Amino acid sequence: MEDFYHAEHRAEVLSIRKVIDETPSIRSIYVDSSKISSKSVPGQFLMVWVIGVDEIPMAVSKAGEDGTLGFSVERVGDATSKLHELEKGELIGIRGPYGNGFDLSGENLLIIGGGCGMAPLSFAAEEAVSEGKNVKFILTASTADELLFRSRLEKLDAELVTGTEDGSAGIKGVTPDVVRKINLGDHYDSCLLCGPEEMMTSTADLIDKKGIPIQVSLNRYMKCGVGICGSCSLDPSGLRVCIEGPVFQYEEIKDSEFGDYKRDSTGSKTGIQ
Amino acid sequence: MEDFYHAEHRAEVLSIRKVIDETPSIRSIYVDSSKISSKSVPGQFLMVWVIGVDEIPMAVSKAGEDGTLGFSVERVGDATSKLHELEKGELIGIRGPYGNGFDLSGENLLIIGGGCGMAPLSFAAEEAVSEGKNVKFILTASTADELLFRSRLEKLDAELVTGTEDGSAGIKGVTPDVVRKINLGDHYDSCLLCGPEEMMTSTADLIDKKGIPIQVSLNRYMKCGVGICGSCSLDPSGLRVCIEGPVFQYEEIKDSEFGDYKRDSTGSKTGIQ
Amino acid sequence: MTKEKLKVTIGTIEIKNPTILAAGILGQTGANLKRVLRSGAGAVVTKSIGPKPREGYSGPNIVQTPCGLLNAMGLPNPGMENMVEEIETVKEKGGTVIGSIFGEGLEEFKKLSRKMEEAGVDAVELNLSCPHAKKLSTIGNDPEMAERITKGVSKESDAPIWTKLPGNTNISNLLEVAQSVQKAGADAITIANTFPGMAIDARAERPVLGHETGGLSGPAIKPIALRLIYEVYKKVDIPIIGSGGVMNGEDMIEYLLAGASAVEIGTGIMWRDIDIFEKVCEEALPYLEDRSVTKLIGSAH
Amino acid sequence: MTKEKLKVTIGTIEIKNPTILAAGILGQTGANLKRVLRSGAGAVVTKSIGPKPREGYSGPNIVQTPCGLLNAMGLPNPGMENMVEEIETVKEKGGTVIGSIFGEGLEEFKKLSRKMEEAGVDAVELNLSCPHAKKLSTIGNDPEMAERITKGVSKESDAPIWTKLPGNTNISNLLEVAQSVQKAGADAITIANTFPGMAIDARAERPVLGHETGGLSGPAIKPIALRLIYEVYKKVDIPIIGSGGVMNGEDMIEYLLAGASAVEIGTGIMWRDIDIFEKVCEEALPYLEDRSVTKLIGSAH
Ligand SMILES: Cc1cc2nc3c(=O)[nH]c(=O)nc-3n(C[C@H](O)[C@H](O)[C@H](O)COP(=O)(O)OP(=O)(O)OC[C@H]3O[C@@H](n4cnc5c(N)ncnc54)[C@H](O)[C@@H]3O)c2cc1C
Ligand SMILES: Cc1cc2nc3c(=O)[nH]c(=O)nc-3n(C[C@H](O)[C@H](O)[C@H](O)COP(=O)(O)OP(=O)(O)OC[C@H]3O[C@@H](n4cnc5c(N)ncnc54)[C@H](O)[C@@H]3O)c2cc1C
Ligand SMILES: Cc1cc2nc3c(=O)[nH]c(=O)nc-3n(C[C@H](O)[C@H](O)[C@H](O)COP(=O)(O)O)c2cc1C
Ligand SMILES: Cc1cc2nc3c(=O)[nH]c(=O)nc-3n(C[C@H](O)[C@H](O)[C@H](O)COP(=O)(O)O)c2cc1C
Ligand code: FES
Ligand code: FES
Repeated sequence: MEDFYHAEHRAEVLSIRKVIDETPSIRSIYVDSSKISSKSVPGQFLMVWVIGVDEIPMAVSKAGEDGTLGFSVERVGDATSKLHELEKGELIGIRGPYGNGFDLSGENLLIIGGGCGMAPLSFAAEEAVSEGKNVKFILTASTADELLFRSRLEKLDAELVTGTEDGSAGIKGVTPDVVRKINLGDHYDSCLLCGPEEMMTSTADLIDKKGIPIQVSLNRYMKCGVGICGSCSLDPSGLRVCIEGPVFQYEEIKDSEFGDYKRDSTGSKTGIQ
Repeated sequence: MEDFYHAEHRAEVLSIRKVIDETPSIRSIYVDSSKISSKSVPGQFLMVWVIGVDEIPMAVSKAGEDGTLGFSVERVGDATSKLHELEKGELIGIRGPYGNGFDLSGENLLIIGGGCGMAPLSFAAEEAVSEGKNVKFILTASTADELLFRSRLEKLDAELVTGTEDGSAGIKGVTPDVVRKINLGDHYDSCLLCGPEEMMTSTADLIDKKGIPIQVSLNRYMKCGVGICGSCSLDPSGLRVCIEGPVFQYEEIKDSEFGDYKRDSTGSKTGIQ
Repeated sequence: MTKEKLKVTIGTIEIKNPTILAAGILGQTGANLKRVLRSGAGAVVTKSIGPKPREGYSGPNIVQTPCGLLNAMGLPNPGMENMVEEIETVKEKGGTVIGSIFGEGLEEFKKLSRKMEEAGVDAVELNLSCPHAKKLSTIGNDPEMAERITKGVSKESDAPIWTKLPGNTNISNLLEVAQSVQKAGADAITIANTFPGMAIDARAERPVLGHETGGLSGPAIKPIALRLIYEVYKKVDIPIIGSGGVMNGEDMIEYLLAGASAVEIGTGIMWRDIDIFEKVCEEALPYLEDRSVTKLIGSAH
Repeated sequence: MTKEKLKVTIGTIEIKNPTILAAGILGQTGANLKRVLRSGAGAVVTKSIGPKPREGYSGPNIVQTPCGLLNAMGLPNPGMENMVEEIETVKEKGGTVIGSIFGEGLEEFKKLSRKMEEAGVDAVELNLSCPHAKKLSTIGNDPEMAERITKGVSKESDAPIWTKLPGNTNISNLLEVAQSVQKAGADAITIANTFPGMAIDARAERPVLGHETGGLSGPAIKPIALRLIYEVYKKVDIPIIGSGGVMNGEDMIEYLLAGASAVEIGTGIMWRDIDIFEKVCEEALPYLEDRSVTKLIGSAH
C-alpha cells in the first residue's frame, strides 16, 4: 500500500490483553501494538477510544519492546467507568503517542507523583534507572490502598519515599508536607512532577525555591490531540498541552492559568479541581 | 511537506529551454527537470501537456544527468503543430516517465528505426554504447532530410547504416529492403525496433526469421498514461501499452492486433496507418 | 469454504465476490473486461456507452490530486453498435457483465438498454451522472427525471436495472432521488460516481484538465461516498453498490458495514494494478472470521 | 516591496496577506487567536459561537482519512457571553478578527451578530452549514432561508457580513444560494465548509466518530472546493473566501486564480503547524513575480 494511505491519526482497534486492578479506583489496561509502543516515550499520552462512549487522553504507563502498551485509568466518569468494566478480549481503539514527553537528561532525578500522576512517572522512573541515573521517587496518595505502582517501584533500583494523607502508609500528609518532612537536597538536575493540579502547584512552589528545574505534566480538556481544536490551550500563551505539552518547564507556565483555572468541554473557564 | 502530498501524475509545468528543428517535420524540445530526467530510461515516454490544446504521449529522446529532458515531435495534428510553434521560454507541462523501456541486456544490439521512432532509439543507442556494447544502428526515413538524429548517431562509437525510400541518402528502399540489402548476421542478442507500424511488422518478420529476439515499441491512442482508461489496450490480451509497454517482445504480440488494427479516440477499431 | 464466504447476490444476480470493476475504467474493449475478470473481479461494468462513437474531451484527461484522481474523459466510447461485439467476446468466455449506458433522454436510454440486453449483459447500469437539460446539473440530482428514466427502462427490460447516482452532498436531495428510483423499479442503486472537482496550475494559470472541471475519484472521496451509502441504506430496501476510493480489503468491509452489498473499484487500479480485485478479497477475509460477506451488510447501523 | 504585494482587501477590510485562520480551528480562546495572528495570519475567524455554552458531541471527535480529516466536534463553544471577553483581549493587541456565529433562526443570528460587533470584530461570518429545520440538510442549501438570514443580519449591522456556505456538490443549487446571498447584501461569501463524510472501523464494526458522521476537510477536498469557487466566481460580484485543503503556497495561488480573494486555512495546521500562514505566504511569492496578489484573482478564467 502506498505511503500516503497511512492515516496516523486514526485509532488502531485492539483487543485488551490484560487488565490489572491496581487500587480500588485505578485499573491498568494492556494491549499489544508495537507500532505505537515503539514510538512511545515517558510523558506522552494516547487517545483512547472507549467504543460507544468517548475518546479520552491517557498517559502511557508502559511501553515494552515486545509491543506491550499500557495505561492506567482512574474511574471518574462515563468513559473511565466503562474502561473499568471492560475485560480481556474486548476492543478499544488507540491512536498516538502524542505530546512531547519528559526530558530525562541529567544524572540525578527527583520524581514526585500523586494519584494517577504515577502512571507516566513510573514509566519515566524505569526508563531513567535503566539508563543508569540516580532516581529519588516520592509516591503519594490519599491512602495506602491508592499508592499506585508501589510494588513496581519497590523493585526498581531507586530511592522510594511514600506518603499518604491519612498516614496509612509512609509519611503522613499531603505531598508538599511529605516533601518538607524528608531531608531533600538540592543536587537534583531535574524534578518531574505529575498529579492533581493543586498538588502540582503547591509542590512546585517548594521545589522551585530550591532552584531545581521542574517539569510538570499538565492535564487539560482534549478533543483532538492533534493541535487543531484548541480545547487544551493555555492562557495567555496559547501553548497547546497536546502538542507543546503535556510536559512543560515550570518556568514556562508559572505565570499562566496553571493553578488558577482551566476550561471545560465548552471552552468556558472553570476551577482547577 | 508530507509525502502523501506528492502527486506523481500531475504535470510539472516547465519553460522550454531549447528547441531544435531537426528535420522539416521534426523538432526537438528540451526542458530542465532532474526529477523526471533522473528516472527516465530509453523507451519510456512522457505525457506532454500542450497548454490549451491537448496532452499527448512522447518518447523520451534525451535524459541527461544535468536534468536535461528532451523529446522529438513530428508534426501531424493540433498538438504536435502547436509544439512546433512554441519557442524558448514558453511553458509546457510534463508528467512521467511512463512505461517499461527497452531491455538493453546482451552484448550485441541491432537497432532499427524509421521516422520518429528514432527518438527513443537514439537515446537507447547512446545508453548501450556508454555501457560498452556493440551496436549496429539502421536509420531509415522517406528522404535524406528526414533522417532524424543522423549526426548525433554518427558521433557514436557504433556501426551506422542509413537508408531512404527515395535513395537521397544511403541505401535506397523501405526499411525491410535496407535490411535485406546489407549483410546482416544473426549474432545479435536483441533487436530494438521502432517506427511506423507497417515498417515494424514487415521488418520484424524478417528479423524474426533469423531467430533474433525482437523488442518493438508500440504506439496506441493514450488518454491517461496510468493504466486506467483502457484506450491503449491490445487485443486479445488486454495488455496496456502505457503500463506493460510501450516496449513488447515481438513474441508476446505477434498474434495480437499489432499490424492489423488499432483504436481511435472513441475506442473504435481503425486501420494501423 | 473461503470462497463461498465471499459470494453475494444483488437482486437475482449472484457474483463470486463483492468486487466489481467500476464503469469507465478499462471498460470499452472486450479484451480489457476479460482481463479484469481473469484478475479476480466478481463482475465488470462496461464503460458508459452512448448511441454513437464519441471522442470525449481534449487532454489533459486526468490529473492526480492528494489521494485522488481528477478525470475529464468526456465519455469517449465506441458507440453501442461496436460495443455489442466487444461484450459478446466477454460473454463467450463467461463472467458477469453489467452494461453501463448514458443517454440524452428516456428514448435513448431505452434503446441502449435493449441493445445491451441483446449483447447478453447480466444487468444494465444507468449512468445518471451526466449533465442533461440543465447545463451544470445532472439527471441524477433531479428526482422526477431520475424516476422517469428508471421507470421507463425497467418496465421494458428483462435484465435487472441498476441506477447509478452522482455524488451529491445535498443529502436530502439525494435521499429523495434514491427513493424515487426505488419506486420506479430499480433493482439496485450504485453510489457514488466521481465528485465534481478541478485543479489549476499555478504556473500555467489555467485549469489543468482540457475540460477545465472533472470528477474526483480515489481514496480522497471515500469518506464522502461512504456516508452517502450509510444514509441511503436507511431509506431504501434494494441493494446498494458502493463506489468511491476502495483501495484495500478494509475499505470494502467499511462499505459493506455501511450497507453496500458490493463495491465497484476503479481508480484503485492506478495504485494497486489490475489484480486489486483479488488483493481486496484476500485482505477482507480476516475481518469476516467465520461469517459470510452477506452477514456484514449494513451492520454498522 | 514584498509585503505590500500580499495585501488584499475584502470589501472594506484590508488584510496584510490572504491567509486567514478558518472557523473552528484554535478559535475559541483569545490566547489562541493571538498566537495565530503572531504566527503570520492576515486575519483570524473565531470558532462559531452560539448563544449559550455548548458541549459538543462525545468523542471520537476527529479521525484522519487519506489526505483528509473528519471531525464531528458538534460546535462546542463557550457561548457569546464568554466569547466577548476573549475577543476583546485580541482586539486590544490589534489584528483583524472575524466573528463566526451560528443560530437556530434569524433572531438568534441577529442577536449574536450584534454582540460580535460590540466585541469589536472587523466582520461577522454567518455559518450557514449547520443543520436546521430540515433534519439532515443545512440552511446553506436553501436559497430562501440563506437569503432571509443574510438580509436580516446585514440590514441591522455595521460590520461587513461574510456568509459561509456549505460544500454542496449540487452546483445549480449552490449557485442559486450564492446569488441569493449576494442579493441579500452579503459583503463576501466563504466557500466551502467541510464536506459531510464518515469513517467506519472494520474491527469495531461501527462508525468511528462519536456522532457517526462528520465533516471532511484537508487536501482531499481541495479539488471539490476549488471547483465550487471557480463556478461561483462566474456568478457573483462580491469577494469570495476560499476554504478547503490549503496546505502550501501553490494551493493558495490555485484558489486566487479560481477567483478567491483570500483563503481560510484550518486542517493544514495539523500537518504544518501554526506557522503555516507564514509558510504559505513565503511559498506563494515566487508565483507572484512582480505582481500583487490582487492581480491574480480569477485569472484562471
Ligand atoms: C495528557 C493527559 C493525560 C492523562 N492521563 C491520564 C491517566 O493516565 N489516567 C487517568 O486516569 N486519567 C488521565 N487523564 C485524565 C482523563 O483523560 C480524564 O479523567 C478522562 O477523560 C475522564 O473521562 P470520563 O468520561 O470518565 O469523565 P467525564 O465524566 O467525561 O468527566 C470527568 C472529568 O474528567 C475530565 N475530562 C473529561 N473528558 C476529558 C478529556 N477529553 N480530556 C481531558 N479531560 C477530560 C474533565 O475534567 C471532567 O470534568 C489524562 C488527561 C490528560 C489531558
Ligand atoms: C508511447 C508513445 C510514444 C510516442 N512518441 C512520439 C514521439 O517521440 N514523437 C512523436 O512525434 N510522436 C510520438 N508519438 C505519437 C504522438 O503521440 C502523436 O503523433 C500525437 O499524439 C498526435 O497529436 P496531434 O494532436 O498532433 O494529432 P491529432 O490531430 O490529434 O491526431 C493525429 C493522429 O495522431 C495520433 N494521436 C492523436 N492523439 C494521440 C494520443 N493521445 N495518443 C496516441 N496517439 C495519438 C492518432 O493516430 C491520430 O490519428 C508517440 C505515441 C505513443 C503512444
Ligand atoms: C477515468 C474514469 C472514467 C470513468 N468513466 C465513467 C463512466 O463512463 N461511467 C460511469 O458511470 N462512471 C465513470 N467513472 C466513475 C467510476 O465508475 C467510479 O464510480 C468512480 O471513479 C469512483 O470510484 P473509484 O474511486 O474506485 O474510482 C469513471 C471514473 C474514472 C476515474
Ligand atoms: C476541527 C474543525 C472544526 C471546525 N469548526 C467549524 C466551525 O465552528 N464553524 C465553521 O464555519 N467551520 C468550521 N470548520 C470548517 C473550517 O472552518 C474549514 O472551512 C474547513 O475545515 C475546510 O478548510 P481546511 O481544509 O483548511 O480545514 C471546522 C473544521 C475543523 C477541521
Ligand atoms: S486537544 Fe485539540 S488542540 Fe489540543
Ligand atoms: S493510456 Fe489509459 S490505459 Fe493506457
